[in-house]
Amino acid sequence: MKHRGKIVFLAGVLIAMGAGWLGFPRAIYQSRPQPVNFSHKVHADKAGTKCEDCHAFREDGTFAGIPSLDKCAGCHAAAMGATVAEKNFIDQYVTPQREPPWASYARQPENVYFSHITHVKLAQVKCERCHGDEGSTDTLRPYQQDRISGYSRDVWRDMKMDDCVACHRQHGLEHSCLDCHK
Amino acid sequence: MTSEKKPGKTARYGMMIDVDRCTGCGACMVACAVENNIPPAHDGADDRNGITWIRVFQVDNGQDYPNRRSAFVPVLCQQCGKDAPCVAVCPQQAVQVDPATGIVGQMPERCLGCRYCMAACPYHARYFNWWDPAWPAGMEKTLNPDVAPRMRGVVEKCNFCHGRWHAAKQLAAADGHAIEAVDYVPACVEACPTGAIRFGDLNQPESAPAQAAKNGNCFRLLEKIGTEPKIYYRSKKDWVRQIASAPKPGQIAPKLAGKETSRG
Amino acid sequence: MFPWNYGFHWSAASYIFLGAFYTVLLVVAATVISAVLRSRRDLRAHETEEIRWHSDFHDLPARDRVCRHVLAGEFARRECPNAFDCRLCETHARLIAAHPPEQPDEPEEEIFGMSFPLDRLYHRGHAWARPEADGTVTVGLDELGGRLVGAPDAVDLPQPGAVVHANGTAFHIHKREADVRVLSPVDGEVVETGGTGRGWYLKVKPLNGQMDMRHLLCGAEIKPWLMREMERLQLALSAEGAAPTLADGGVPVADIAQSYPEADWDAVCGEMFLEP
Amino acid sequence: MNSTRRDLFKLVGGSVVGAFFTPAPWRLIADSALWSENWPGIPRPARGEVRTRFTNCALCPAGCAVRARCVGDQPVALMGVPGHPLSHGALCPFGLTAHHLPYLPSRLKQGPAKEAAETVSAAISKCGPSEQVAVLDLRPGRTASWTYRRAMASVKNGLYLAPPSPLGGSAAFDLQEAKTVLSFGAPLLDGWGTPGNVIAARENFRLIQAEPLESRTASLADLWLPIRPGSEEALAQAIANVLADRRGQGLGGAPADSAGRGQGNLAAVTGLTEQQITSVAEELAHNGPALVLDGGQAPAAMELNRLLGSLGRTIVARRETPVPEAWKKAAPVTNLASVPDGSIRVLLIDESAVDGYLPWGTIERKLVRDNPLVVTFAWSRQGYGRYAQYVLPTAVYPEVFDDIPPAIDSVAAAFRIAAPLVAPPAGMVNPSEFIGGLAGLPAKDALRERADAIHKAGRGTLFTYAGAQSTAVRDMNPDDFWKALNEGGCWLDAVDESGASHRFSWPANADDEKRSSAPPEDLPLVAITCETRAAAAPLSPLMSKLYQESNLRLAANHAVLNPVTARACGVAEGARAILQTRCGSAQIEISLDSGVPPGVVKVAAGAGMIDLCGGPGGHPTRAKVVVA
Amino acid sequence: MDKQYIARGVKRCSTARFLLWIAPWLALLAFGLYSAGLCLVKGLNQTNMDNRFAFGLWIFLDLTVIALGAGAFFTGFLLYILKLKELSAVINSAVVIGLVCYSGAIAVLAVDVGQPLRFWFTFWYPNVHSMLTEVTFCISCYLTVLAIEYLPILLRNRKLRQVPSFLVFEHELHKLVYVLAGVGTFLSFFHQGSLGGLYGVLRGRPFAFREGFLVWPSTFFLFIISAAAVGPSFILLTTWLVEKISRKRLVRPEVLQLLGRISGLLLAVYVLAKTVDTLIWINRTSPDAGFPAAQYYAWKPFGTWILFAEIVLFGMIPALVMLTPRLRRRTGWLVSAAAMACLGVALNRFVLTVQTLALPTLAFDKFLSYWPSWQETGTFLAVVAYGVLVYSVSFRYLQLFPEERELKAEVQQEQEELRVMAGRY
Repeated sequence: MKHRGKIVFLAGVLIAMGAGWLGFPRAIYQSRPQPVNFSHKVHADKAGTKCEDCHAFREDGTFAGIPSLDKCAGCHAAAMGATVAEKNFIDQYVTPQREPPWASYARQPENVYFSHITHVKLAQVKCERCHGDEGSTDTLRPYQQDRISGYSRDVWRDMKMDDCVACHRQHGLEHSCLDCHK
Repeated sequence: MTSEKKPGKTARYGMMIDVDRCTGCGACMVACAVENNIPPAHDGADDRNGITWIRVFQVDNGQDYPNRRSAFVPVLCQQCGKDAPCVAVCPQQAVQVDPATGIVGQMPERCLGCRYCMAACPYHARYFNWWDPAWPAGMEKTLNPDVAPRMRGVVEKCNFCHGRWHAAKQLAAADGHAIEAVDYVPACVEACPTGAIRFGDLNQPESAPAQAAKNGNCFRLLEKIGTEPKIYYRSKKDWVRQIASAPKPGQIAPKLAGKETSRG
Repeated sequence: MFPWNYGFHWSAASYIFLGAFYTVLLVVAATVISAVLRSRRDLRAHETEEIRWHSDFHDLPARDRVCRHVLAGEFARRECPNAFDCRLCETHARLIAAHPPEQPDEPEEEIFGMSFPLDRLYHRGHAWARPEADGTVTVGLDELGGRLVGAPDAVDLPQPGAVVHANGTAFHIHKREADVRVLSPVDGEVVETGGTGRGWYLKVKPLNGQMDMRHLLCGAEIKPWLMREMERLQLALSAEGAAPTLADGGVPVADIAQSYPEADWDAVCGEMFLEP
Repeated sequence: MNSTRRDLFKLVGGSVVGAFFTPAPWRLIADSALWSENWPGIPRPARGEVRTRFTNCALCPAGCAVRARCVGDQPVALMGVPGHPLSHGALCPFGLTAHHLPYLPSRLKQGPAKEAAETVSAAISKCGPSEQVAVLDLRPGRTASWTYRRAMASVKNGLYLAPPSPLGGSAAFDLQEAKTVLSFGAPLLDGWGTPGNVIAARENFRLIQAEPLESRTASLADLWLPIRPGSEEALAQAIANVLADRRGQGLGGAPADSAGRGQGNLAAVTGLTEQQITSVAEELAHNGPALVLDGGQAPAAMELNRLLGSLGRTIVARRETPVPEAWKKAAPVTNLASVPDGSIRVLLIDESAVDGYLPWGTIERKLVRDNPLVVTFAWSRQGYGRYAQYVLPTAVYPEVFDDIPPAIDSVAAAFRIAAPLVAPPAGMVNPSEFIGGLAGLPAKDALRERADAIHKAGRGTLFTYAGAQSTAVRDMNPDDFWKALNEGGCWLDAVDESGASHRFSWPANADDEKRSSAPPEDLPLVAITCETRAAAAPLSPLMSKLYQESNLRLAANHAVLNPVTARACGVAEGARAILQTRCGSAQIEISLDSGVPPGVVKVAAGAGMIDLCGGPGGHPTRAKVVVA
Repeated sequence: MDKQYIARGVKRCSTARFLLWIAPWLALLAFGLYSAGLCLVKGLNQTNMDNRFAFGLWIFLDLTVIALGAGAFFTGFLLYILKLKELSAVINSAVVIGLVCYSGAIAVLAVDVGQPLRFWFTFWYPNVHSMLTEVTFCISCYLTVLAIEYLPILLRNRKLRQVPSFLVFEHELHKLVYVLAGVGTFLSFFHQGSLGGLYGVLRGRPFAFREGFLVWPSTFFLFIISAAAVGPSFILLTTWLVEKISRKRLVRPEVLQLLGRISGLLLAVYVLAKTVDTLIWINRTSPDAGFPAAQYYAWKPFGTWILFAEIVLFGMIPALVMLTPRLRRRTGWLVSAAAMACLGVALNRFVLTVQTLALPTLAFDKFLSYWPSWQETGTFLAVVAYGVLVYSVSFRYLQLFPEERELKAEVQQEQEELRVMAGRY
């Protein structure tokens, strides 16, 4: 058996590869489900709402992000449809006046000063440009968080600094770190 | 390092500090700390390892009582306009000049904490986080959302209240205005009760610093080093204007010499 | 570090700086890799033993590296350039051609009361080689070597079929704290193994027909060589704090190891068997 | 085919090599660096809607207008209100950081309110005929003060005590009018009156500061007279003499110098030359209208104002802020000094709003010998809580709902409310409710009553910050008026046209230690307190920037000596030493400064230090420094 | 019993004695690791450094240690590039010293930075204009090179070379070691230089600021020369020390003298260059920045004496001693001259680091003093202990001085002859 050494070595390589490519990406993220099985699709189609209707700007220009409970309660004080999700939502949150513990997929790190209004109003950037088709999904993916850095997976995937920089470069708006960092 | 592309409308923010008006109350120092989420002193911290982006020094004419005359000089990052000593030395580009504003920026999240920039800065305007930032229970609610708290082991310094600049830009965007060179004032300027600190764009000839640059009573610290600071000081008193130049061992005020704190 | 890193700029500075950096990395990596490849090649070519002997030879004290012709008195001083492999040595060839070593008349040399039969050739590592009628070569320890190790605690011999190389390891001998390898006088394939009792250790079949033995000592060369060996032994023993008894022509006892219990036997054997 | 150690090595080696071709190691390195960005313990500031709210600072009687930047409902920054008629947009460091006060670690969280109430009423009922029940109000003139007075009027042997105030509250200094200001150690540029107002007026007057130390005010004054400690009286006298001579007449009503010293001696006492004194006097006389301010040391300084004819010009009468008729039946304001010693059985101290601490010694003397009952309402134990049986926690600004009396330099009467920016925690005690309760006063919203009374009077205007505009009160209805006040509005009285009354009540001197010309051997030094603001107000942790992380202000329990003096006392830079006075001793840390006059100990005021060395503007106290 | 690990024919003390020798160093190492751990876990507040004394004991000693460790690259350069064969007697020892110094320095730096987890930022986002970037790259590359250079020495261990593949690899690598020596020279050259540049470029610190050539201030070159000068001195010193401690002859005196001569020569060059540089600085550079040079030395205790000590006392004098053949032949003179040279360079590094930071730059600054905390000192002592341990172990089990066996034999021979003679008469 003259290639034994080589085979053992290769076995080691394969084991490591398997662990690194298949096991690790799962292990590094801890995922937790969203509190409510919310369907952007339904709201977009049935209620015919646009993103800004719920994800609104405040008058001081800051972005409200995920709407607070009273916004939802505005329509869902009583069940409008017959879905279980809605019923649970009303029972668990609306009635007891409890804010759902939403997890924001796109929450940037603390040291980033991202102004939605500058991008949306001024630069006319479409929501989809960064958030993808989140607005047309029928169900909320579980929120995945990097165990070590604590950042959301989405930020890692397609909202990295390099992605911001790429776009800013395109438009000749890349001056310095201070543009976006606080 | 900054990008080669220059923005459409650039500013060169600077300050004019009237030493004769400064009462040394310290409003600027606390306002700065409030604005920029600078933690309170860790016990054991002192004037040599505390964090004060702007610090008011009491200077005097070196005479004894009753001829002693004192003045108060707020010293913050001088925002050097020409080869700033701290920019070139940073090994990992954590320090950079923003061409749009002329502000010398410090990136805590990029900083390695080697403190080379602190050794390089002749104005001692850079501060190191020797301790983990800590606020009394509940007080973290009063932190400013426009500024990220820094972590232990990194260098930080005045950046002309960049959080306010961001906020001003966002507000301008909300009103649909252009967001380059928005007008805003840093916290110390707004807080100074006597209006001794005035902020402006050196590119605009009517701004206070631009005026100061032409005024005979105005001076900048260590001009001969050639770093072109953007902070101008003004005083009618000759002995106060002396602080612009290098220290003179003979004239070192007994108090300052006396205040020398030996460590360890 | 790479063009796609944020903050990278194509500037003269980065060309020079990173250029130098990557060159250095490249050179260092290349050096290490080539060293690895060369050593793989050597291992493949079974040059281990040769390399070992060369580095051993290089480590020998200068006075142990002298040419055999210095021993014969043909040179005042000369250091062997071929690591005792005279087969490659023109000087040796020339000298041999000039005046071949004359054979003393009596068949056996008696030196310091040790017998050195002349029917065999001697290696400077105290192994002898005796060509047999059947074309094989018998390898054994000469008398001095034998007395050094006396009755060895253990001997590990190569398996029949193994190949030994001239100046390569023939077999290992353990004695007290000493663990020495005996250099093989000849190249060849081991066909049979002997032992201390049988007076020889290996029978070796030449790899290619006949056996070249020019590098081995024979005839008149033996005496001066042995005299020198005795000096060395004396030095080695004195160095190891043993009272040297040989200076005044004393005959070494059958088992020297036993008679110098306080000597660092490992060092002594290493010295005598040319293993620094 | 058995596996050897060699195989194991190969396997490990292989996996190591393999690992480098997976994202794992690189990602771990990157993540660990990112982890250092949100290191455990680094707080994440809450985000939310940014609002602006207005209120008035209740830390000192200046009552500066405050513009609060709130995220959601939480104030994250306080700033002044530009264009405000009183505070002119200025805010001092204490005011700037006041939104931290609710979170002070040293803050008092709860206290035995019920138990205290019972004990007090029991003690009151047990009071003997000569024994008195007193409320010590450290900030008189508030609505709460009226409640106390009403309560004390109805309580047996009730007494309402207030610390001596320079003008007895019925008049004000008008800096705008003054051309020349002579200040006897008044910290004019370091928190005196309404800082914004002083700064606004500063352009127009020439400032002469007579003070032993080069205080902040002295260093920015046009002229600093470095007088000997405690020689204010003499200087005032000398100046008065010069003024009198210029009129070619005797000193008239001016109190004759008890020591009957001539001008030369007076000059010698002050350490100035006669020329200096004369020139100052000349300046006061010529460059009028003049104003003489008094740090509290020299009643004679007030006499100078009379001689200079400042009364009615730079010192003007101020009308009382209207109060409901029903309140008029109230106990009079009694000066603590005029209370007979050993007569107070029950003392209730309102520390929730402090203008300046009185040395405990001066209060203690008035208490009955056998176990008097002292209850104090405070945010921490650091004040009189150290001596009281009960310390009841009060809300601290910006939680309090209280009004601020007009400052000493506000010419017109004013009414502004410190509207709470954050809700006080549970368990806080409201002093006026507590004391009102003792007297069985109807628990009504006194502030609202007062506001209505003001509105009924119909005088003056209301300044609202949001639009920075003034509206005449008579054009508003009571509810809008009240609402505006609660949003930080400020009512300003119309200036009084009817000629001002010139009778002022000089503060009687509540200090027994009269200037002894010859220093006693045992106490060779003079202790002068500075940084008195720090003693009065609770300090935000961020004040460490001024007191600890820089040498800008002198931290509590620090003292500065002239190197010569230090050598005499045998102490060195940074040394720990003991400061001794008649009232006790405390440990101090020494630093040296040749700018401090020899023979003087400059100490930072703190509640404890004030007990030791007398309050701000108290007479310089004899002291000595010994090595710890 | 570890006899079979020790090379044949050389004497080493018994295992017990060896353990006895390393025990205290191990203890010191443990203590040092503890203090370093404190600095890493609790943060740099454990040190007495502060915003004004941003650099302290660590940086000063790092610079010194690196300068002393320069012997490794310079000896390698002389031996493999300039072919000074005699130096092969000390090259192994030099490599070990270099390895110890560099690895130790890096270890301390890792504690010194506030965010060690971000060390790789310097490689990933390098600012190529910063001297510190140059330092980081050079130091890490050169450490790698040293490690590789150490391999052959390690693999020549008697036990390890039993393994054929080790034996062969050592053999082949040793044949290529001159390449590494060349690379090492290049790296170390720039490393020493950029360490000097580190301070020379600080235009904000006119006391340290120097003009220079292209991007490199004069200190860049001064550091290179001084390091090259003191490197051999340090090797001389250590070799002498090891000989004293182990009571053996390890190298021939000629080798030490050669080292001394080289050291002296370069030291002389350094002193000359340093003098010229100082003159230019006093008369032009510093005054141009508004700082009359004289006033630096008015801040006690840093008087002009420090300048004198640096250039004359610990520069010129040892240079002359080592250049005078008669004195050089006297071991006492040679060794003390080498020691003085080392001290001189240490002093130079001290002045550049500590004095630079102590001196005020603003009119209202104070002159500051600084004293390291026990954690700082401990952390550094760990490096010293680590160095001694690595060297002791290497000395015991590896052949740091190839001539040792030969010298031993010679000694015997002499004794033998003496004995024989004695026997004759």
